[in-house]
Amino acid sequence: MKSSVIVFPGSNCDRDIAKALEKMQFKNQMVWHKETDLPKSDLIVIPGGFSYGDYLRSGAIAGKSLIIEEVIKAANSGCLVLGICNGFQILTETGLLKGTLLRNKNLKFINKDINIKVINNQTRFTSKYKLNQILKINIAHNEGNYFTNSTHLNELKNENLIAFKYCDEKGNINNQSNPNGAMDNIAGIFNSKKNILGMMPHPERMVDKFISNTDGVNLFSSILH
Amino acid sequence: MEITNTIIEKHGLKKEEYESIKKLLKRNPNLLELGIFSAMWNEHCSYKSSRLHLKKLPTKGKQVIQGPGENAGVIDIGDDDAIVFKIESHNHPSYIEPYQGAATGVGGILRDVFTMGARPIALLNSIHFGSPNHPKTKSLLNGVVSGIGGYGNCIGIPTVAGETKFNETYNENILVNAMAVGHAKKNKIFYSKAKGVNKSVVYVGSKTGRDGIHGASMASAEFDENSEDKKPTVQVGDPFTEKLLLEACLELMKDDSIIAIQDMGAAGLTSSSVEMASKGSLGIELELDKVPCREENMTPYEMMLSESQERMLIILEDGKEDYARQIFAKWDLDFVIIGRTTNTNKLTLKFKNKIEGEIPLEALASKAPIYNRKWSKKKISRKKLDLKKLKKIKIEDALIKILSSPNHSNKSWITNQYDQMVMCDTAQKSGSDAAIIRIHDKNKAIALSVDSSANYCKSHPITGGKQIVCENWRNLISVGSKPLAITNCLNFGNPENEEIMGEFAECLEGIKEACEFLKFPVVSGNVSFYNGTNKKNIYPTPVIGGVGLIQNLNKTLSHKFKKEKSIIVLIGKTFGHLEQSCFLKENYSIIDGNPPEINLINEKNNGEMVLKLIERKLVLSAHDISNGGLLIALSEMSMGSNLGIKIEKSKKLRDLKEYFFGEDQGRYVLEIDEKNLTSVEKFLKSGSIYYEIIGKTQENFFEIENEMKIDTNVLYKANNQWYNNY
Amino acid sequence: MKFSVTVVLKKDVLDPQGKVVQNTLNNLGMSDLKSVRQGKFFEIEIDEQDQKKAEIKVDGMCKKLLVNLIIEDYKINKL
Amino acid sequence: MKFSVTVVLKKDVLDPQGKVVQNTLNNLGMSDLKSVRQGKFFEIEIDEQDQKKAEIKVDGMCKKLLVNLIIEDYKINKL
Ligand SMILES: Nc1ncnc2c1ncn2[C@@H]1O[C@H](COP(=O)(O)OP(=O)(O)O)[C@@H](O)[C@H]1O
Ligand SMILES: [Mg+2]
Repeated sequence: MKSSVIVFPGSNCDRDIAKALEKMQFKNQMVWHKETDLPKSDLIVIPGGFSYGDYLRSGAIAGKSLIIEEVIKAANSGCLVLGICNGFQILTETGLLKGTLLRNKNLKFINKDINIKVINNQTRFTSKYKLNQILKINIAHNEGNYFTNSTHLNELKNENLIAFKYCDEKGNINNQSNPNGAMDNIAGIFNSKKNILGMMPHPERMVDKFISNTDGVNLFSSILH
Repeated sequence: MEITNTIIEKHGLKKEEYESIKKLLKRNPNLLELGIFSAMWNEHCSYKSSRLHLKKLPTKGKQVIQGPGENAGVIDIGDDDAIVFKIESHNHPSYIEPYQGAATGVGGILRDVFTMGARPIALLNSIHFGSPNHPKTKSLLNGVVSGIGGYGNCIGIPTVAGETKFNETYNENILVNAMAVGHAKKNKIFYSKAKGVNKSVVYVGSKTGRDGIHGASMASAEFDENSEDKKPTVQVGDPFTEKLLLEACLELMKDDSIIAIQDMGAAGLTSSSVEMASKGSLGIELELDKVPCREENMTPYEMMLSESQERMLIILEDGKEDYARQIFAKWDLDFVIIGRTTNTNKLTLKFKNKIEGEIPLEALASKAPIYNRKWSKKKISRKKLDLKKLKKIKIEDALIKILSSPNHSNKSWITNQYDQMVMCDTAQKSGSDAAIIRIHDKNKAIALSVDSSANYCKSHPITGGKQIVCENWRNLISVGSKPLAITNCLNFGNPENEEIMGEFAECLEGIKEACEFLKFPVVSGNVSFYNGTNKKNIYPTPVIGGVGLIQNLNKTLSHKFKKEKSIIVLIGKTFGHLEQSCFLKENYSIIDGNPPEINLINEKNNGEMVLKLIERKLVLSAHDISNGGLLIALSEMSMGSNLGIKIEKSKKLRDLKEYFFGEDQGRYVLEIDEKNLTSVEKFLKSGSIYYEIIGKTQENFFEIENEMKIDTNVLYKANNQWYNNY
Repeated sequence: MKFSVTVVLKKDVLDPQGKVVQNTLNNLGMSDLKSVRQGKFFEIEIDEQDQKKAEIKVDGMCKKLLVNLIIEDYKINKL
Repeated sequence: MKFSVTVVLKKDVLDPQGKVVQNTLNNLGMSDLKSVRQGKFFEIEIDEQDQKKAEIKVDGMCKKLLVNLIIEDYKINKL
């Protein structure tokens, strides 16, 4: 399978995701943001980091870059798009995903391993996970506090578009297990066609037992199959 | 403009120094030249008070590729890999504006590392604050922590270890020391020495603004009531631009276009151009009209002394200009040829086709003043503290008291604000004896730790100096690494004060002895004097940053207990030294007496033995014993798991508090699988290592036979509340 | 010509920053405080003498980049 | 009573945010743009009828929390 990782000035998880993709046997290429055509790919990844320093709103400026037009075209024609962390923020800025990511409720950057629950495993991104499976995944962000309007929230629920929710070790989804204040503990969502996934946790950090655990592996192997 | 006494004083220069400037120039300097002298001759850049002492440090070893004298030290870690690292202080700026001060401190030290061709792979920090009750402490702590995180997180380099301490001595003068560690290919190290005449001198990075003018002089003076006036010199960090600069520099370094490269740190364009040219015994000529400026109408004086961040100076090979320019354009960075190297041995500054300043380089560098400042030996009290009259306290209560104190509380409130995982090579994060960072795409790793002990150094500078080196060494050993080399940041008070200078000389003597004995050379460092306000100086606070090598990632260790029923072995002799201990400090508010002695022979033997046992996979977990003594070390191994320990009270125990809280040096706790005990004991005996078997791990309870038994959760809770309630 | 642009979150959007600021101020003893909302402020200078035209340009900048219209409202003022 | 507070970086202080915004707007083809500086904006409502007193209170909030006086300037306006 062919994948492309879009690199913006200030992206800093681009190398990490590339490494994970290669480990999972994707044929990966890095695509610089100034490029105007996108190599043909089955998967486009917008990686984490601080594109343009996140100085205006996280993801805002990257959302206006040349390459993003191509990403939008590809997404509309059904290509899989995965946005992780800053990538998720960028996807909401482009409108490919609805809602937005506000400052964490404690106004601090948060880096730790948290638990998330698989809410929908009937998608091309999550099929290798069990429904309600609890994963331990690293988060690292300032703005991960997902917010959307009530119409869209209902749509997310009714159409089963929530991918992951923050929970505790036992799977309880509540305020205590919500690290950043996200609405309904939402950690990741799909678009209505379910070919776009945006998520705050970093699956690429969880593919190597020497470094962490391997809870992220099945995300990539789901995509492969 | 006439150079008056007030102007000279404002530039931090002494009368005699001004006289030498006139002699060296054979005329009066103009204001621009005076500014340049003041920048180069201040303590921060010239090391005039410390140089004679620093010379004594051991800096050689077969692992050393580059010792002190470059932007950072470089060591060999086998194959074609090298590690580049250095620590630096940003104390004064962080006190004035904690967020930006700390952030730019991180930015500055990162540039020192990537200028040498290394990709930064880890950040560490040592931060010291005043008493938690001091009205400023809380906001300083918040600002510094978010500044460190703000910069490191944005640029995408994991912050993996550090230390945070509170002590009244820092009430008016906090310490913020940042260390950066990078990885380079051995044959691709870049240096700052210029070579060749008429080569292009290129300015890259951010534009120059009026920020930070005279920052280096600020770092070389005491604070007083008027320090507030110095506020306009605050610099704002721009980690996004630094990320671009990092990537652009590394891209250009793939090829061999660069003759020499130097970041613009303290004293900006002045020190970078002077250093490159003087190291190469060349001259340098700059056309200041070409310097990219952020503000209108900037003067040569402002351009030369600005400390705007995220800038570099590069000397390029002939004909490489366009190639290099393209790379910087790709990263949206300024790239301007602002001058040439010359054979005049002078710094020549042109502006609007006029020579505005010309100074022989040796006057700025080799002929800068060096002082052999007076220093006096510390008077050491020989009297033992009388501890017999102390009110009795239960071991359990003393333990909880220490674990819940600000200095010992779990630091995750801080470390959760740092991205520790980005780059995906962090095999062990902060909270352990040493962080472990894998060498990308390889199975080997380095271990990293920073350490200091201001109370020890204050009461007995020589022992304190030795102790911090040894503690650092023990931390590196405990995770299974072979200690290779250190960097050091020497935070002291006013060097013009004999006692302070004595603390400096003696701490350095201690560092030297320990480094020599352990073959643990110093490859880089930084000196920060004048830490104090109105004649109140901080305690001597040298900080050691050490790097160790792990050949095989399979053989690393954490300090957490792994399973029940394993045997707990205490390595090293316990004498029960309580003077200067946490036990006395936290329970009785006594900070007195001498620190525990350092026996370098034991230190070395014990450490090498522990490392050998770890390498043979005979150890399940290991932890060095430092502040707080044995019981604290054991609790740290237990907390966060449901595994505790049952300590069998041996008859030998004279005094429980001495045994459990004494801070005798050179000791480790090892968790050994029962089945390996015989082979471990064999090794220990063959090496004549003193050891005691003190008990076994067990589920759920932390217990000393017939003395205390508490739920391991109680320890955890005690240890995890302070920051969250502060 | 110089303009200021103020950007604030829409009424129904949660404002975590404003909330924390408000709590902190309350804790600092400022009890009369009723509400705080935090937003952004821009000072924009453009090379255009005609005020109408200039305003249209600034408005374009807001719509294109400065403001996330889904969650934010904005106001332009001539300085 | 309602006030607005605008906070901007002092004149000579680097404004990395404004710089990036300005570059982006230029790249988006807004060539007349001369400069952008980015700051903060607060909308504060307090329970105090006397305008003088209210202003003093808001000023206190600025000094105590909202503004970093070392690098920022601020302005208070009644809304
Ligand atoms: N305490 C020290 N021990 C060893 N070397 C030191 C020490 N302090 C400074 N040095 C060395 O002196 C040189 C100049 O240091 P410094 O002026 O801090 O560098 P920079 O210009 O990069 O800020 C560096 O090579 C540094 O490693
Ligand atoms: Mg340097």
